[in-house]
Amino acid sequence: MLEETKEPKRNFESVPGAKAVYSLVDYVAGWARKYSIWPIHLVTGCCGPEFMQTSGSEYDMERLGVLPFASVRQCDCIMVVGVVSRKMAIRVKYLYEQMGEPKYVVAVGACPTGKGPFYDSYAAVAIDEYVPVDVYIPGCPPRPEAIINGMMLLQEKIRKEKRIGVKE
Amino acid sequence: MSEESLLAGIKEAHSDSIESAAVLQPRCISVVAKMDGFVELAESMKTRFGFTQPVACGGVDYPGEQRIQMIYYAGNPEHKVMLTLRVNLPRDGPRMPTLTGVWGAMDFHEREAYEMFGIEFEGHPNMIPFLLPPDWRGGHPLRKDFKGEGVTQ
Amino acid sequence: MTEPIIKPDVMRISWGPQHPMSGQTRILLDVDGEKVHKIIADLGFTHRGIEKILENRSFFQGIIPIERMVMADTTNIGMGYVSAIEKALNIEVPERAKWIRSLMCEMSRINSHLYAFGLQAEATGYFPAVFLWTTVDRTILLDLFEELTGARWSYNFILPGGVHKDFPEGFQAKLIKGVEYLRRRFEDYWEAMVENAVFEARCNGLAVLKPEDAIRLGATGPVLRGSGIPMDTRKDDPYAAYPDLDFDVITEPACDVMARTKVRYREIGESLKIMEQVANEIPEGPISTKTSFFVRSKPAEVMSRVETARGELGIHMYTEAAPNPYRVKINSPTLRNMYVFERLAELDEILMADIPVVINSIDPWYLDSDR
Amino acid sequence: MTHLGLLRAVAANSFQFSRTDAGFIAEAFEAVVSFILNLPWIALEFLQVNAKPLTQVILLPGLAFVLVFAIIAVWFERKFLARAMLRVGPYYCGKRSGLLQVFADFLKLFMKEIIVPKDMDFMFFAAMPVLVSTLPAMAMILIPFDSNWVLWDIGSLSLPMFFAIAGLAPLLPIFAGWAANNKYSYIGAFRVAYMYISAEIPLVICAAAVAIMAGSFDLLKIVEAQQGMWFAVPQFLGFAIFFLGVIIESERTPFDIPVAEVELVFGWRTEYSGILFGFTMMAEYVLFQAWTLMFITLYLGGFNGPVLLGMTTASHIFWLLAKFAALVVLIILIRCVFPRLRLDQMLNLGWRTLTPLAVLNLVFVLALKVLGVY
Repeated sequence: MLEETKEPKRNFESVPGAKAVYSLVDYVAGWARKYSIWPIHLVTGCCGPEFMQTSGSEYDMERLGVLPFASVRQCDCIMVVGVVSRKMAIRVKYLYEQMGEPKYVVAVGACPTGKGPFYDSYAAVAIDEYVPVDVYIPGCPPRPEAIINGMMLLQEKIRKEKRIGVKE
Repeated sequence: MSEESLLAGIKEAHSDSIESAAVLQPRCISVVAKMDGFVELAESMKTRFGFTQPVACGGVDYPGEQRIQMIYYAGNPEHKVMLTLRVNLPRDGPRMPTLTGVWGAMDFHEREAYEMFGIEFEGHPNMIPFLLPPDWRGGHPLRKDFKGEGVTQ
Repeated sequence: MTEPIIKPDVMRISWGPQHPMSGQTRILLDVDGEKVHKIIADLGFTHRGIEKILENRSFFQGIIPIERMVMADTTNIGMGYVSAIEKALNIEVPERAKWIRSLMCEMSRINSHLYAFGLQAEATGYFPAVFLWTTVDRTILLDLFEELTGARWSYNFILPGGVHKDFPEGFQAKLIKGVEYLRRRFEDYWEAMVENAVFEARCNGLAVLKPEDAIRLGATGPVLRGSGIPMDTRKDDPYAAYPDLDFDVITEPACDVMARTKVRYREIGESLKIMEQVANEIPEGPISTKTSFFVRSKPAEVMSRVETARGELGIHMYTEAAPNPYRVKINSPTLRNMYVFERLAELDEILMADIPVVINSIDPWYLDSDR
Repeated sequence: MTHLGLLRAVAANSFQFSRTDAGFIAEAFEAVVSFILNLPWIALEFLQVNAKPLTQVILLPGLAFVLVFAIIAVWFERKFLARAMLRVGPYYCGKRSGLLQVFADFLKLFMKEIIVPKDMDFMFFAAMPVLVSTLPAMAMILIPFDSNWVLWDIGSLSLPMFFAIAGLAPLLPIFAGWAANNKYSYIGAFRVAYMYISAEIPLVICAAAVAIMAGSFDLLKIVEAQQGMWFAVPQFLGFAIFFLGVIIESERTPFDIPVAEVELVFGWRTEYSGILFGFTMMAEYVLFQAWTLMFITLYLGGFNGPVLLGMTTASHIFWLLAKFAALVVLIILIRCVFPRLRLDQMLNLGWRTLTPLAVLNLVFVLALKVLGVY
């Protein structure tokens, strides 16, 4: 059985003003991490072109500080774009394990969420069987507005975290 | 009609190694071959009748008739005619000689047919898993009796 | 799983499936310093079993998964499947529907070639300008598509018997405006990319595929035409309204990466020409013959070939007395071109730095090759 | 007793602490008290003596210059490239300007996990990004910003010293690529080795030509020699070669072969995570800064320019920074319009084109010198 994780004691909470300092630090940390989500270059399936349009000129995800990166070591977020086969799902899991904490997963499209139009396929899987997913974005493919909305939901989620990397 | 004349030529030259031959539709001919001398027939198709451009190959499963039909697709760049060269294999343990010696590009497609139908190609140079995961244990997906999902470890 | 390394002093590098330029495939490269000795393609990372899925769906339902084979080029793929169904069920298509289909196929082709063009620019390290310009220019086409069909990428618009809807009000004028805008933009592309000195230095004389090798290895589409062989299914086995339309088959004699890029570039020009012709000369009439959603077929065997942006797509369909096809064999163009790519290291000297350029010159779409 | 006296007393008696020496203890106590009481005066004295070097270390060629340049350059590059791509670039971070984007990225990198893969030489691995971003900054202290604003004035050794320090910089990526134990890093490291050697030799020959023309290895004298005419005019060839060399040395786009994203993921930087990666990104800009300043000093008249408002030093610094800003914009613009060269093409350029041309330039300068034009 898993032990219940306890909040570590904060020793200086009785000191006057400590709460204000804590909340300021939390605010700055949340702000910095919110505006600096680096997803990895990984297109698993067919929502790729729409993802390209979203990071392209008309919708421009870099406005939100979302900057796709090449190597998984520097990234914060996997955007699972499109259908995931069994062969790919293992790779997604590897990548998730190679990524530094704190890390997030966004499932873009109907296929990684729940197989979508390939519901009766023998090879497609839903990605949440392999890695924990933070945000699901529906659609086949989702419109760029939907993808940006999903990223903003992830930003809110990151900002509201009590401590770095500890999800609610 | 170039496909008619091509077909007539093929029939005349290989009457003993062909079961039947027909024009499927305009610019597409169908030749059903016997298992004996299949490689020689394919070689002759390539060198003599100009089907130099390999396209693909794949199978069709007929569980009722207990056979799998293996189909090779090749194109004739001169007459713009597509050849479907077929051969019938038994459904239990289908084996046939590889055609990678004739059309090298059939490499990928034969590997796929091996996974999807379980057809063994004798003499194939590089028979490694192609589309399915290397630890696939679920059977051959394109056979008609394949049900459900494959099991992977 | 894969063959052992034979030569000494050779390092095997796994390139993909997570790599900035690899897409959804894995390529094993045997490199000695910068020189690539051998390329081994490991496909199947997006295998969904579309051929099996199609056996379990009705004819109309099958259009949805098969259009997901190539997202940037959905109409051409859907066109192949639908024309196979029409041949199997003996459905006549009205003339106006044929013209609308041709229009959509060409718009889809431009869409896809823009994608290839942008990735080619990115592969040479020319990330900033051209790659993102293509996304801007694609919005013109996507807006036109959205107005016509209601969707941005996958339309399910070409249905057995015709097309779903007629042109909306004032669509032709918008079409001509879009064509004029794109013409102007493509002059910019030519200056910024094809005539760029560094781009020329990177692409000229790289990965030469001689015509006889192109035929022998089964290349198709722009790869084949980039080797100087004028084969195009739109001319060889015409479908839709292509017999009535005036366009040329583009070939380039140079056989290298630059030739393939130029073929795509000039094919976009031909597609724009076709779009203009359709906007001006489309005949009046009905847009579809009524076909029941639950149509059943008779036993038949048909073969339909269409020219997609990546090359010739063949759909070999067996039907029996049932609402769904018995077997659909999809001969996908990318799989044929991937074999060419695997052999290119033997035909010409390729360096490690050229791998992304060469692989994007065949314009691979792994969802297409894996099915 | 001054603080120096205290130190002397402590040093003299530190070995004899076991002995109870009441006199010593009283003396030491007195010294400590007087030191604490005099601390403000000591600090003031220190500042009075070292005011200029301190300002220089903290402000101009030093810390603030490096950091502020990195922040502004990253922001400007992202915004500028975004314009070239018909995009907006960073926008919401920092009141719709994107200015705070760099802060957000760096703060986040500080909070990320640093991953240590197995079988890796960690100390070596972790030291390299820090060194690679500080070494070029060290080279920058030799650049004269005005005739009396040189942090480390070593006279006629300054030009060779710059090349000695900046020439060390390429060694570090090689070590880093080896320590990371990754194939991509390894290839990237070897590309660094090939590329820098082929670029450094023409650069040194060009610098030698400049030194001959100025008649001194002293950077200050080189700048003074350009008061009438910038060396870019008589030595146009050298100017062009050095400009290419600056782009090569700072790994900017047509020559960013070692970190080619589409081929090698990130080259020698692939395995770095968290703030270590932040340092490697910083290194790119510091290197860029050092070589661009050197380029201006050698060819574009250094700090020379018309004196504004009667403030000689301030206007000299202004002119140097203005030239620097213009060059930075130019080099970032180049990133928008050129793809990347291949390694063999780059080596051909370095060995077969730039080196012979640099020698030609040297011969030309010698001829000018012999004919007495200069």
